[in-house]
Amino acid sequence: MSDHGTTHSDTLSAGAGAHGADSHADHAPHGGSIRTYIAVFIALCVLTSGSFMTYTELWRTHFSSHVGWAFMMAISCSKAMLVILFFMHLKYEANWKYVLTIPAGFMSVFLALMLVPDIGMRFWHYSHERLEFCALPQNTSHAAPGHAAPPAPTTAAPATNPAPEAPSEHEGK
Amino acid sequence: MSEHDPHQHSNSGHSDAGHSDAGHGHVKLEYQPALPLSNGKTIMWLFLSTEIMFFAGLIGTYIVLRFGAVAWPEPHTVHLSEPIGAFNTFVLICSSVTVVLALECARANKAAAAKGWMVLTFVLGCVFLGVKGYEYNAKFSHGIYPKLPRSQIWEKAGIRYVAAVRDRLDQVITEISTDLTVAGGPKTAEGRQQLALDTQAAEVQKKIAKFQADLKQPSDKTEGETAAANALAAENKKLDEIKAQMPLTIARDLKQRVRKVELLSAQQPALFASKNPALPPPGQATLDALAEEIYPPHHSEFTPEGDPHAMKPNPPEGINDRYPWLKLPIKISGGNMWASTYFLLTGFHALHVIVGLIVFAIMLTLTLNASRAGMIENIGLYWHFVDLVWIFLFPLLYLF
Amino acid sequence: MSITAEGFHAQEAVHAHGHAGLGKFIGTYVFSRDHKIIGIQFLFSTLLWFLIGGLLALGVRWQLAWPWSNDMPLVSKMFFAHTGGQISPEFYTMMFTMHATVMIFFVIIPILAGAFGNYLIPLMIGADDMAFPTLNMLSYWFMWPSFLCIIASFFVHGGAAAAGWTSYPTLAALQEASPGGHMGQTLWLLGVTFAGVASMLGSVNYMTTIIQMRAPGMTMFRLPLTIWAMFITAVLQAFALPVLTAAGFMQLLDRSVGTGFFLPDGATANNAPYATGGGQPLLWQHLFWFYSHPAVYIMILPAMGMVSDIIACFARKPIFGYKPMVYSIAGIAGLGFVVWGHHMFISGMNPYLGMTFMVATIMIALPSAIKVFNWLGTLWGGKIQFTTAMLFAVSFVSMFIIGGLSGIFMAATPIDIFIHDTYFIVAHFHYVLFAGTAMGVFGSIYFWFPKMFGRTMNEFWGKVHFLLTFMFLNGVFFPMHILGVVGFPRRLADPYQYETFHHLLGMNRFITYCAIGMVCSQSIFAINFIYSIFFGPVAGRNPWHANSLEWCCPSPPGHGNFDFQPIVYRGPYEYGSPEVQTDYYPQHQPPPEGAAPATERYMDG
Amino acid sequence: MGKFWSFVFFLVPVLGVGLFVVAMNFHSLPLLNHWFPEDVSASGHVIDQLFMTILVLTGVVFVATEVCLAFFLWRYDAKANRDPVRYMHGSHTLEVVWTVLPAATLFFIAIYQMNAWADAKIRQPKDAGVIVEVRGRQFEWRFRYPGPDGKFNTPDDIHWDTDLHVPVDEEVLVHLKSEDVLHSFFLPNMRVKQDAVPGMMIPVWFRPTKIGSWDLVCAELCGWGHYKMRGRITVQSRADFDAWLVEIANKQHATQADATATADAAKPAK
Repeated sequence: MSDHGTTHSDTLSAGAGAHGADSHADHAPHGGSIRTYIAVFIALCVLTSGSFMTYTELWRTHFSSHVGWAFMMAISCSKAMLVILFFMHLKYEANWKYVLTIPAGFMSVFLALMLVPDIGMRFWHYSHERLEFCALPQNTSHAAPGHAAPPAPTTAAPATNPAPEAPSEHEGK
Repeated sequence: MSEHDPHQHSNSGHSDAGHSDAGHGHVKLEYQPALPLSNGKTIMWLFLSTEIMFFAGLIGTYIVLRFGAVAWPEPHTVHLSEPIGAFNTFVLICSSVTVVLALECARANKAAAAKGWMVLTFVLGCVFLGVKGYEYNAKFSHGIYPKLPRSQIWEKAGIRYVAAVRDRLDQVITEISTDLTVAGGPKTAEGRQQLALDTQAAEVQKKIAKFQADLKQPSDKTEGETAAANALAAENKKLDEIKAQMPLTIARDLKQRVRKVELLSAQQPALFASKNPALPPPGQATLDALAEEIYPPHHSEFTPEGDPHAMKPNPPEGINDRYPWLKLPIKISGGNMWASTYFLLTGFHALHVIVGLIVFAIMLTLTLNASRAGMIENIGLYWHFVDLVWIFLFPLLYLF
Repeated sequence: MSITAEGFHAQEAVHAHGHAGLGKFIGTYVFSRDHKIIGIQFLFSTLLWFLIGGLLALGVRWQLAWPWSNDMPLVSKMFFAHTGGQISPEFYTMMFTMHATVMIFFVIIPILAGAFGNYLIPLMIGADDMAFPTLNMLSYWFMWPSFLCIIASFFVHGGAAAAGWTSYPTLAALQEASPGGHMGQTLWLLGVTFAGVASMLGSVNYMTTIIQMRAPGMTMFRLPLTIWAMFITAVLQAFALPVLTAAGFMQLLDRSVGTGFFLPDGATANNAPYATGGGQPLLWQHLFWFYSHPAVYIMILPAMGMVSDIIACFARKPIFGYKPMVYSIAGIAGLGFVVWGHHMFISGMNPYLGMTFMVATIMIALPSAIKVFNWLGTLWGGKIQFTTAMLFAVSFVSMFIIGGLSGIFMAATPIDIFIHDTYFIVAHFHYVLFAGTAMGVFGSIYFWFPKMFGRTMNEFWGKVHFLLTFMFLNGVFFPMHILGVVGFPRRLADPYQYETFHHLLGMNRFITYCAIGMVCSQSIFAINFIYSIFFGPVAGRNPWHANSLEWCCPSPPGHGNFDFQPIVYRGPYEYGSPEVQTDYYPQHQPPPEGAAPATERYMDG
Repeated sequence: MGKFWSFVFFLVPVLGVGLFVVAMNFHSLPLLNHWFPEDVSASGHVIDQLFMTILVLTGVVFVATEVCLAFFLWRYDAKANRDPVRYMHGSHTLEVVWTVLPAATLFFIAIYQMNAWADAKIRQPKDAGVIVEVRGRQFEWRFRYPGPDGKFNTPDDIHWDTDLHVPVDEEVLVHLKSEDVLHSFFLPNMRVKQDAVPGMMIPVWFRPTKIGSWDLVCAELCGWGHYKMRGRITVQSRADFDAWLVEIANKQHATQADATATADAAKPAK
């Protein structure tokens, strides 16, 4: 396909025509040099040890877990960007990279986000029976007004119906 | 799926205006210039975007379940070791570098060097899997895995938990006792071991009896007696050793445990009398004590004022540590959900690693010169993606 | 334009030449890497499954018309002897579960993307085959484990899956909860996963082919709408399907290993031990519909594309608003990703989330409306030829209007409270999927049959088939709206025990009579189809005088498709162009000497 | 033949509208009573009216497009039509018009019904006359009233099954739960439907306005016996309801006493 390197204007992405034709003539090694790879490798190692730092007591004594999460996610994203840009050569590719990667990235984040109000906050709606089974909520302060905060399970007597010795009693007919 | 790619690539790479096999059409067709990519690379990127969605489904599930859960176990409770995870991250990063170096060498037509880097990549991938296997084993050996029927890991110690423990103990006792009496020999490994040990013990006992008889014989109290006495002592010791190994002993111990549970029920009638709502709720402390006896949590709480080195180097052993074959239900808050997501995410990631390794193994049989550069690039893209997934999995699973 | 009469057997002769023997036959017709053979393999397989799915539907209808009757003709004695000839409630749940599964995963999706996608994409864009022929072959053969799983599930202990095609946990995830909950449900999940892998392999291949292998001059905006629809469908599949695959694996693990993704603590059924999962049943619904809502567009977009081609061809007029058509396909696909929650309005989902999903859902009616108006615009001022293909295509438009409009009721959350899970929704999706897609597929079969087999189908019997199908399908599905308004719930083996629905038996009998008629009238199609393959009148290269590229190669096309290098000069809908004498102007036909370059004409200047 | 086929397509709107008109009329044979079941709730008419609004709106579009379609088929039949083909590729004006108009209408519809949705699912009533816990299980409905102390999970809870009793003209707040699989709490006459999800407590509310007895339907597939998971709802006057509650409470205490006695008798034997 690259034989047609001179006319790229008709591609899926309207913008794909913008890149210079000559930069992609043939499969010229358009990756970085070995030196770049080594630099990226070192950066990745440094970043990894950075996120590993959150494991040490020094970090834990100074920062709350939320800060740690944000920090680690930031580090992960930077690492991912490094890998994508240099190892996967996306830095050197034409504009098709946006068409292909942005929708996928967007959709994956969107999926997780849309699940949050329903699944990620679901323990607001736990039934009494379910709370009986699960451990104490770690922080009930999450519960917003308007949503019933889960009742503390230990204060209530066990459900009247289920009996551990005889689950068969549960059977319908 | 990715392993199709390298094969495809050879006849549909950038010289794919037509298909090379002879009988294929009369006309070699030309095409409208499109993306500046080979077909192989195009489909690899498209495939990777489907993979992004696949892992988005899995990781998204983990995130929402985790933050929607009321409790989540500490890494140490579930025997998760951050340094090992960090080491594996390092291994994968290295393999990413080696594969990209293999590509550079192949592009420069340095086939031998390319092959060398490729071998290194393969080895690193295997190391990753090995470490993963070691980690899995650490979980399995402590009974941390999802299991049917769904009673392995419990959120908290409650009356139903006690019931599950008792059910399991009953089951074990029945298994062992039926196993020992069943015609045609025992079915389980424990049973067979038991039988073998029984036979051994019987033989040793016979010997002991003989020695004892010998000793009673009036004889010249010479070396013979001392030797016999020594031999007797040795045999007695052997017997003790055998007995120590005997599952029957364990079963006896088990029965003691069961009795303990029953004693508990006598002391704490409320624990088991769930039907009577008039009684006060069962003492959570008692239940927790029981749960801790079976599977003590491996505390790793860092507190600002506490000494970080207070983390117990040798965490206390519970019944489950001493007798792993008992497979008693254990209590880990949020443990089942943790085990489900952990094994799901790492399992699918490991599957991807295995697929990559298979392709690497195939590649190692080829000469990796410039003509294979496209192929290496494609498998490299896949391998970097696998690395990418791990970059997110490591902090999410180990450090959060 | 030379029209050579090249029959079906000509191709065989080419292949048979010098290579007699079984191995060659298998290589050519069984494990073929030729996209045309694969497309036809998909077509035959899916038509066979269509029959199975239809018969399952008849079983469901029979139970609703004559509940617990023990005198079903033939079937009672053959299959239900152990229950005294009655359909057992267990079997009833299996029937509708498998009807939906078969129709969705084994008929509609593979017949559109697998059969027509495979057959038409390379031909219409001017390629000699798919970009990856072997991958393409694999995508067909990956369907087979899936077929086998589904077939086998009828014969395993406990029977087939019986948790609905949506496979909602905890009913589907707790082995003890349903009779088909043991092996049947597991096989179901495996089958769907395999079908998913097959679709996924297909879709990345289609995208690569469409992006990379277009004939010279075939710009993206000269592609026939069929190809646009196939392209967007492939995008939908590539993005949505992996999520279902992930969810399917999770449910499989819940069932077989004991994880708890979809099982809350304490869930139990039928003496099962308490689940200690900590999971969320609603999570499955989210993940499932994240795929399955885009999947309903996967199930109709290709039909929309093909119908557009057929309508333009037989109205002898350029398609009205080509670009708006393309944009509306893309719009449907884009919006299709953000509306899955409308399947879950009453599922216990966060009601605020319901509101956002409602707005998105109602807005998705917009691109559909634009498409309908454009089809009407295409018909307006044309010279309409009433061929069988055209009749089916027009009926697609007519029926899609009904299906689309009834969707607005469901999208309206307060109304959905009442009509959710009633026959109103059954009517809605059958209007879209059967009266819409299936009619579009029939039309496409009549339209592209000459290209596939070199012969044309009988027009008279085709029209009889159309008339009967059209009448009966409206007889079956239109009254279901009324049932839904009464609140008649779906998936109920015997709704008449409820006082509220007691009087609806008569209407259900009417529906069943029509359903029997509809299934029977398909025999006309079957006979016409098989007869025409062997004895139909031989068709030339371009029997319909159509424009797109597939009509310029022999019928059926040989290996490699084109016997000359096609070069594209214009869009595919230049019917009635003043530039040429004929009323059609094929894409590859060079413009006459000295002619002014073609410009697109619009009503408003 | 063109005329014939256009007539066939013309029949679609005619028969379609005809069927709805006949069904809508309560006393027209043969579709006697083939419309919404009797509305006995305070807010059911909102849903019915919304339905009718959308029915009219979509009905107009339906008839217009279908008639257009049939007319074009009639008018532009190749055999009869002598006019030349209108060679054109579309119209920007028309596209804009038929994008903006439906968009505005659809957006209006979406906004128009938000209030009804909020009333049905979001704005939980504060003045509930009775709170009852409804639990679905394979394959029956179970109900629990909080008893005199007004709290659930206490010894004086009153249990009942299959037939849900509620007082008339008072807001009924249901705590909907499931013990095993998904069920759906569907009261056709109250225009109420809500899935019951294991592990969740979902509030549902309605206000019955008429004394009588109606169906309680399970509307979500819950296994092979889904069809027989049949319940009833009985709406009573407040006095009758209270009397009924006392009656079953007494009955239950008697049975409980029996059960405790039996259990006590059984224990020493063990």
